[in-house]
Amino acid sequence: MKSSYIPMTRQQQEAMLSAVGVESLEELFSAIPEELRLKKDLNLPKPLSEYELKKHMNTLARKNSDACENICFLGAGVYDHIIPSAVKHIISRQEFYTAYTPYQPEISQGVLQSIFEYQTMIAELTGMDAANASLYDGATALYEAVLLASRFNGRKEVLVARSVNPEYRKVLHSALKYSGITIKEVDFNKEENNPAGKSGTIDLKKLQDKLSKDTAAIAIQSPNFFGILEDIKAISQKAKEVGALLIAVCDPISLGVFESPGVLGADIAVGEAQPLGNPMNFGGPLLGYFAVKSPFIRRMPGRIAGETTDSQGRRGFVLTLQAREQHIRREKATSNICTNQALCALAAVSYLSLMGKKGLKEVASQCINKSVYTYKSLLETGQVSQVFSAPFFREFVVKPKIKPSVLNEALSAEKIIGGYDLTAEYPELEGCWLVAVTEKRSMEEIKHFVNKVNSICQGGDY
Amino acid sequence: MKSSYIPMTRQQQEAMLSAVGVESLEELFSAIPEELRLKKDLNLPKPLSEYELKKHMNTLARKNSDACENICFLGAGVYDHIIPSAVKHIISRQEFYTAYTPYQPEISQGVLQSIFEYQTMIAELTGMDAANASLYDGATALYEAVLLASRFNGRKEVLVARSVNPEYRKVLHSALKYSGITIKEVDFNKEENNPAGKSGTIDLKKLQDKLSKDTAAIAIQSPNFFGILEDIKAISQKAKEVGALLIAVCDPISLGVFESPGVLGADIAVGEAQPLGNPMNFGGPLLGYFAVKSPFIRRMPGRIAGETTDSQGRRGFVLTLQAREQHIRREKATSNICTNQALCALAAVSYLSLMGKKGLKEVASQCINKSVYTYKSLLETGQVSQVFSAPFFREFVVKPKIKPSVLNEALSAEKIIGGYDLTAEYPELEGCWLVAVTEKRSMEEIKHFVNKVNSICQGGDY
Amino acid sequence: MIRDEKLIFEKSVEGRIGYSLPENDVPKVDLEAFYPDEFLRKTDPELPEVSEVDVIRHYTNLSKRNYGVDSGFYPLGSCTMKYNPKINEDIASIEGLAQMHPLQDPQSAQGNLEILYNMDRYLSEILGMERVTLQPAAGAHGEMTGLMIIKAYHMHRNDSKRVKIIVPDSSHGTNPASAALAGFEVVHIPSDERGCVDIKALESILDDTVAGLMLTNPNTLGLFEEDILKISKMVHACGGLLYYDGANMNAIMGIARPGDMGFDIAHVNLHKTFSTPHGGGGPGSGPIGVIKELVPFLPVPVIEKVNDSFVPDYDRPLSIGKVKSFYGNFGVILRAYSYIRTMGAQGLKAVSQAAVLNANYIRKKLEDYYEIPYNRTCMHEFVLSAQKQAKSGVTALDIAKNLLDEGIHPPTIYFPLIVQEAMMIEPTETESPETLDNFIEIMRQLAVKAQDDPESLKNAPKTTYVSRLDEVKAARTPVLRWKK
Amino acid sequence: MIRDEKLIFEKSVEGRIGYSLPENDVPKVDLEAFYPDEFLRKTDPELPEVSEVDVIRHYTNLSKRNYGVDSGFYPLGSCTMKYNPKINEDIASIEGLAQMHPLQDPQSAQGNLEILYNMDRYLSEILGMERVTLQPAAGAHGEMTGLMIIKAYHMHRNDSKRVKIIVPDSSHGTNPASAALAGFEVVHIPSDERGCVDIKALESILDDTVAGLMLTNPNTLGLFEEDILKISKMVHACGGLLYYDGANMNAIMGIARPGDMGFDIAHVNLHKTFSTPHGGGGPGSGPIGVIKELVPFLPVPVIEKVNDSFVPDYDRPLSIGKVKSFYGNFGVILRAYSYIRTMGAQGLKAVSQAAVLNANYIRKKLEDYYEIPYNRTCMHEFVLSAQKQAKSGVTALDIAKNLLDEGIHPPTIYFPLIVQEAMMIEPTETESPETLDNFIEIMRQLAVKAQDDPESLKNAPKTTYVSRLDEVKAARTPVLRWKK
Ligand SMILES: Cc1ncc(COP(=O)(O)O)c(C=O)c1O
Ligand SMILES: Cc1ncc(COP(=O)(O)O)c(C=O)c1O
Repeated sequence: MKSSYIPMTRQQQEAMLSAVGVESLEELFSAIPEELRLKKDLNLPKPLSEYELKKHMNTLARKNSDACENICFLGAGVYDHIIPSAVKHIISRQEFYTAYTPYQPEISQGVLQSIFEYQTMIAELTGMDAANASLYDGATALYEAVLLASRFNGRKEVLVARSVNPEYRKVLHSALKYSGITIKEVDFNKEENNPAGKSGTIDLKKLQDKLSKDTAAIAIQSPNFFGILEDIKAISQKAKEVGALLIAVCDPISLGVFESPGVLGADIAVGEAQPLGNPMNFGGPLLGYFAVKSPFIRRMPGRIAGETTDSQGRRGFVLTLQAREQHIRREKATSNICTNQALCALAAVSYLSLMGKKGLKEVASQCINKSVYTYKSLLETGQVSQVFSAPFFREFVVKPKIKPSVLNEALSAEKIIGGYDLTAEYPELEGCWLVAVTEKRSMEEIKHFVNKVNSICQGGDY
Repeated sequence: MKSSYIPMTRQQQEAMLSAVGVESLEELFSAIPEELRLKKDLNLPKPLSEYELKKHMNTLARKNSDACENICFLGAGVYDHIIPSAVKHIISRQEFYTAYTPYQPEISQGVLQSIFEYQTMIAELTGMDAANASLYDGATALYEAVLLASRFNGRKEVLVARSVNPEYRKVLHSALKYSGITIKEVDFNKEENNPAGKSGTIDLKKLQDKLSKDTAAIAIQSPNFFGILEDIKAISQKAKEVGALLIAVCDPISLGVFESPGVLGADIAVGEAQPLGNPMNFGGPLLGYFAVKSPFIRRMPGRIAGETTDSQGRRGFVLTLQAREQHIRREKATSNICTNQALCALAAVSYLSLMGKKGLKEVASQCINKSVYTYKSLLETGQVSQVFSAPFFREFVVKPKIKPSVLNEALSAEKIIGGYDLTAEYPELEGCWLVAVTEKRSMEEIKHFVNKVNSICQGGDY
Repeated sequence: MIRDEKLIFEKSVEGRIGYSLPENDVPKVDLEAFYPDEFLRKTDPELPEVSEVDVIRHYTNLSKRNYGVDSGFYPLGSCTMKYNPKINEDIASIEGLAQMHPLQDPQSAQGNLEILYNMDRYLSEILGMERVTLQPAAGAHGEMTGLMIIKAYHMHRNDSKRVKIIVPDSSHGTNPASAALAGFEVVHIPSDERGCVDIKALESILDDTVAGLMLTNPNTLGLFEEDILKISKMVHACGGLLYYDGANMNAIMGIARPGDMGFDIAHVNLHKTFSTPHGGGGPGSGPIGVIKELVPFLPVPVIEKVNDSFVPDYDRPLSIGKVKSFYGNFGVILRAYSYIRTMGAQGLKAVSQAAVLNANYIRKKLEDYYEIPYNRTCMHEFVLSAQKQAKSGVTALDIAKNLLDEGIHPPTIYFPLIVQEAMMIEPTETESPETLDNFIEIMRQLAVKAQDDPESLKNAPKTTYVSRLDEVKAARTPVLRWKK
Repeated sequence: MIRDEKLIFEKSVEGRIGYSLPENDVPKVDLEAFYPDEFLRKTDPELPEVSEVDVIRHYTNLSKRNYGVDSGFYPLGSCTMKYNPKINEDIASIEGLAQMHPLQDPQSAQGNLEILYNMDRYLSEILGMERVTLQPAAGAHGEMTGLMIIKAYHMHRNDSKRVKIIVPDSSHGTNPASAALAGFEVVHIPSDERGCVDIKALESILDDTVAGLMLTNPNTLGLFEEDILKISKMVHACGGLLYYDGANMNAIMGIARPGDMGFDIAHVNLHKTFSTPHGGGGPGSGPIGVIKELVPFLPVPVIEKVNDSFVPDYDRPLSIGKVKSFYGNFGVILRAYSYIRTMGAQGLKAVSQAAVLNANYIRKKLEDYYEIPYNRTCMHEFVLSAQKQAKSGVTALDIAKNLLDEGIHPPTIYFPLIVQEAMMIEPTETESPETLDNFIEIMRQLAVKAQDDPESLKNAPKTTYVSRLDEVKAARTPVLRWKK
């Protein structure tokens, strides 16, 4: 089998076999028990050439309705933001994308410095003292944060707001199942039993009820899964009162305009940084960020880049605090993480550099303007009704007159990717619809969307 | 106007103006007569952001029927070949594509060495002693070749086969119009008046008639515009007899299997190297190659890279023989060319490296196999008839029962890009159709094509 | 090399912009009115204010201070740094595949789901397993997932006394770390003199508290566990499950399969064996395959094919739940899918054959120059020791740093921990014999110099952007971020 | 920097392959039977036999020995080496635009034709012309085209005695070369002491043998021809046409227009002013615009808009014909189109303002260190002379080579020919003041060193892949290709 990826020619193979002192390729595998050695080819499709592969993949792509050909109003944790062209060009530099984890710092200053810059930006956005080089995604970052908290204060209970992304909570539930840490979920305020401006946020009374000296941490999300801002400060005070840590899951784009969790009293900030220059990619790779206040620095999981000097006194960067890591500490490591999401972090750092202070604010503001405009327009149709009253960011909950699943299907025929159906995850919000509107959506698209929702709900011929 | 491409801030602008010693930006332009200075903005569409631009361009793209979504059987000088993925990755290295012509060789070894390698490959393929760094396209390369020949032997007449690409002949006609060089075209053999195996090739008798001591050069193409191979050797002997030069226009892919023009006696080989790793690009950029035998080296137009040594004796490359060029010689230069197609040449050299000896032969062979298969299958339908009898490469002429223009329109509805209608350029071939079949076409696609041609010609419902 | 010492922050100029956004075309919301004041940010984050030109130059120049597989030889043991085919990058950026939201209606994502389903089928075949989950984001994450399945399996059988996971000392570091993290007690067993699991030692600890055994195979010495069938039988006999760390599958694709070896769970690293690039640290992807009995425990969703339609199945009562959001690292999976489709069965087998031959070739050619603790036919990699050289004061680190000056990425050093002055060499199949010979020649010269003139090797690297960096300082007084 | 001295041919290994092609799926043709034997190749061309890995590494490493705009400052006078926005590259690779055959039925190419049509409109507006042809492949090619139109125009009027083209000595070298190639007699006129066309000299040669005048404006000294209106009137008065070399349009976009200056034909270089990359030598694109009277002479086809449909019009009896295949360098035009659409009118004006301010800033800051022959407000570039330095033996070449060591691409040197030891500096608008200041500082230091320690400047460059190359040797005994 000749392959353009295997340079060894038949002639060279012969020469090498004899240099090794074996008769045949088979002999190289004699350590494998005879009965284990496969007697026939694996049952895989016959190989395609490059061009055939491209055709095949394009055929598969045509079975999808992607967010370029369709207008996307779906969010719920993954967002369709504008990605500046320069980002892709940067991460396509082979020196970045074909490198391994920077074990040899002298020839890895590119990756190391970009991680250092990324750590700085994440710390700046979240108002924290330090950040790591990234984790798999927001959900696993939350899991790592809970572990850190529990180990830090030795407590075994964690309170998690139900307004935290259900996908995150699921990961938390499965990962913590046999860990000895128990999860208690805290409900959110419903419209009916709440003063205006609070519904959709964590129920502080219920939180208070569950808080105790056993609470390792409170985990909240702001903007929460419904797009609604939580009162991080008030919650952090409650956490402090019992000596629990506060873990805040925050959207990094929103931090262009909102006060940072660090300033508001959170101890750990984690979340999903996909919106920073990374495509949706059908949900992966994503980019978990992880940032902490000083006391927790040496307890962070994952890779960390640090500044140092070379033998000539020049600034340089290395992977640091490695004593925490598995290849040295084995079962005593703070986490088992080896591979992170450095390339996604590079996309994020490129994105944030291009956006800068002003651009990030502009993106966040446009998300607000456009989501508020969409929200109001939808309500004006009379076909959807309000669910919560608290102010939101980029995403909001409404209740259409017809079932979200039916509505989405009808929208799909109009080349619109509709909102998220809350029914399955929140039975009490049956029929409610979570709609995300980023800066990418033009007024024209929004109007088109609202019109379609209107006509579909009216059952008219759309 | 703020732009992400203009780093100067307003504040910096103020400081710089005062450093220059002017009051305002306007003052910088005081050398321009007042009445010339525009009083209002240019009438251009309002600026688009990156994302809006992308949407706009995608909208335009949807008004096209491209060769990815459609199956292309059109050639006639530009060909739809497979381009290995690695080619694009190589030419996307910024160090290559954002550089200028390599005036400073010490920081341009990348471009210079790749040109040197390109020159070598072109010389190898064509059997010539040297090649230049590329010209605009095949047509202008032919023009430069004619100029060289006429200057070399001081003669003022050039014989051009009518079987040379009409697009090339048009460029030649316009460019030579006032040059003092006259063009005489030489007809091709028709089926009726010719022994089998010769029709479609240059009419050697007519050529002989027109040849004289005034003939600076004969220009032929092989495979010619009809895809048919010319007898280069016989023609070169005729040229030699009168002291004329032979200019051969050859397709580089075909040279994977066919004898080189150099070996067959041509003095200059030129042509279009787009098929080597360059996309069709709606006809531009293309890649004119230009190769010569030794006596003509110092008369070549355009840039040339040459090998030399650095001050430490190491091999290096420079632009050489610059004394021919316009920036030094001004009106006495051998050509006015300044800009060439280096990036397209880099694509070609990457392509040829990937293909290698064996791959190029394989591509050429598949073009033959597939075009012959298509040709035979078309004839078998009984709906198209044979026009020429000589052996062809990748492309052939047939005469369908219905007009090519009508046939193409009907094929277009089937997502097929049909062949080239010869009617306009060759009135004697009215209703004839030039069909190209590259290695890219699968048997399935060819069958589909033949079926559609069959049913359309039969007027059946297709 | 252009010396540019600045961080992107240090290039910031107030008022400069690098973005191009559509103008806001809807009514503006007054933030102060819409949000409570305490929710609004009081100080801007210190993001740089730079132009697009600045950003491109900054990161382009940073890239030049980095070494990737496309730069040259990268025999970093355990990491399978093979060439990453370019076509796979193109495939991964097809908008119709990449610009998809994971929560879209499955009916509108049939192309992607088909890819996931087929990938499960292909990897199952390669591993000899029943089903594969593509959710884990990396090898270590696959291990965690596998261990959770082990736990769930035992608990489902109400066998709660199984608290131990056995891990040979020749296993990868993530194995014990994952086991600990999954809440198990880690029991180490030593290697025997042949570098394989000490069967006696294993025997002595097998009892009904054993939940399972994790085996890195080929192990971190690059050796195939010859007694693997015995091991799997022994562990099964005592009621434990067998976990196969298949990050080293590059050695045995199409040659042998973990499932056939009696293993119950196995992970592969798509970012190693299946040629997806490692991105300077990630993203990766660590799918795991399981035998039939364990399929019910797989994370949700499992993609099922129902009447030619691909459906994510969430209704799996015994499932361990979710280990990561959505479907896993789809962008990485796409590249691996492309790789498998272009290589085919024979191609994958040829890969392993060439990888193993290359490793043995280097081993053989270096055996007279370096100590090779377990010097017999290895698989895709082997470990040598610079102990001989250490006697004259030249360490594995020194040798590594000297390789940098030769334009070669050094092998993994000081790993595995069970070999002193270890250098773990994995050439992979994508390297040519000429590249290997060049490496061998340089390694030989270094060995000679280590003897003749050890001091000459202490100052490397000399040609890199920075010279040796002070790692101790970095760890003692960590500076983890820039401050204004 | 990895030292790899080999050519790709020298890496060839017999039998190695780097391609991946579909298998032939149709009946094979027997070449020997199908073609006469003498048509078939007897010896294979010496193409390298290498793997994809080899090719990628080879050219990636070659790229590292090259300097582009993304690497750093590139003030190469006359070349407008501005930053090339990345989005334009993305646009140019949209398959629906790029994968088009030029001979497709125009109805199936309406998107591309619309782009060409609009580009004609935009450039006409920018130049102040009636119509634009996009066919020329470069500036010099645009000149040729323009000169052919001049010729055709006079011939059409049966005015065959007009054989001369006047070219100021401050014009670009392509101007006289193109004129000669188009069959004209080239008449030079000198510059006056202000660096502009010597009006008296011009007057003295104007007669009815003059076909036209070609003016590079701003000229190669970076100066705007102040008497431009006088010049155009004088030439028109004697029956000549006026050709405007607008390769330097970066100085005056949105500020003044060649058409308004009385010029009849003007070209622009898309690969300079309109930010398309130069590709290490090309491809470029040199559209020309003409006034109404000359529209009939434009090359075919001209794209016309007929009832919302875009139609290539070939039926133009007075057309000079074709100057290049098909529609011109569409791939380049696409990028320039994107640029114009993202910049808009105010953006283009801001470009010229910043470009001119940047040039003047450097000029001012260097005037105490270097001689500046025509030292007044310049346009987008200016020319300084190293004559002062040459007295102590340091030439413009030495200064250029020292800049290489500082990571800066040197200015154009020894051009224009009318200034001795010329260094032509064009910073462009995409460079930041910090970049300019860094350049100024280095240039100042070099000037100081040239005085204090001239010898220290003779050995540069020291940090590049090769040191100074022997150009004389290369030209004397040309080695233009590798041989086995
Ligand atoms: C043998 C082995 N197992 C597990 C892992 C962990 O894989 P990952 O880095 O993807 O988490 C690695 C990677 O270093 C490995 O080599
Ligand atoms: C003023 C001027 N005119 C004409 C040209 C020729 O343009 P091109 O290189 O595209 O042929 C140039 C390019 O160097 C130029 O600077």
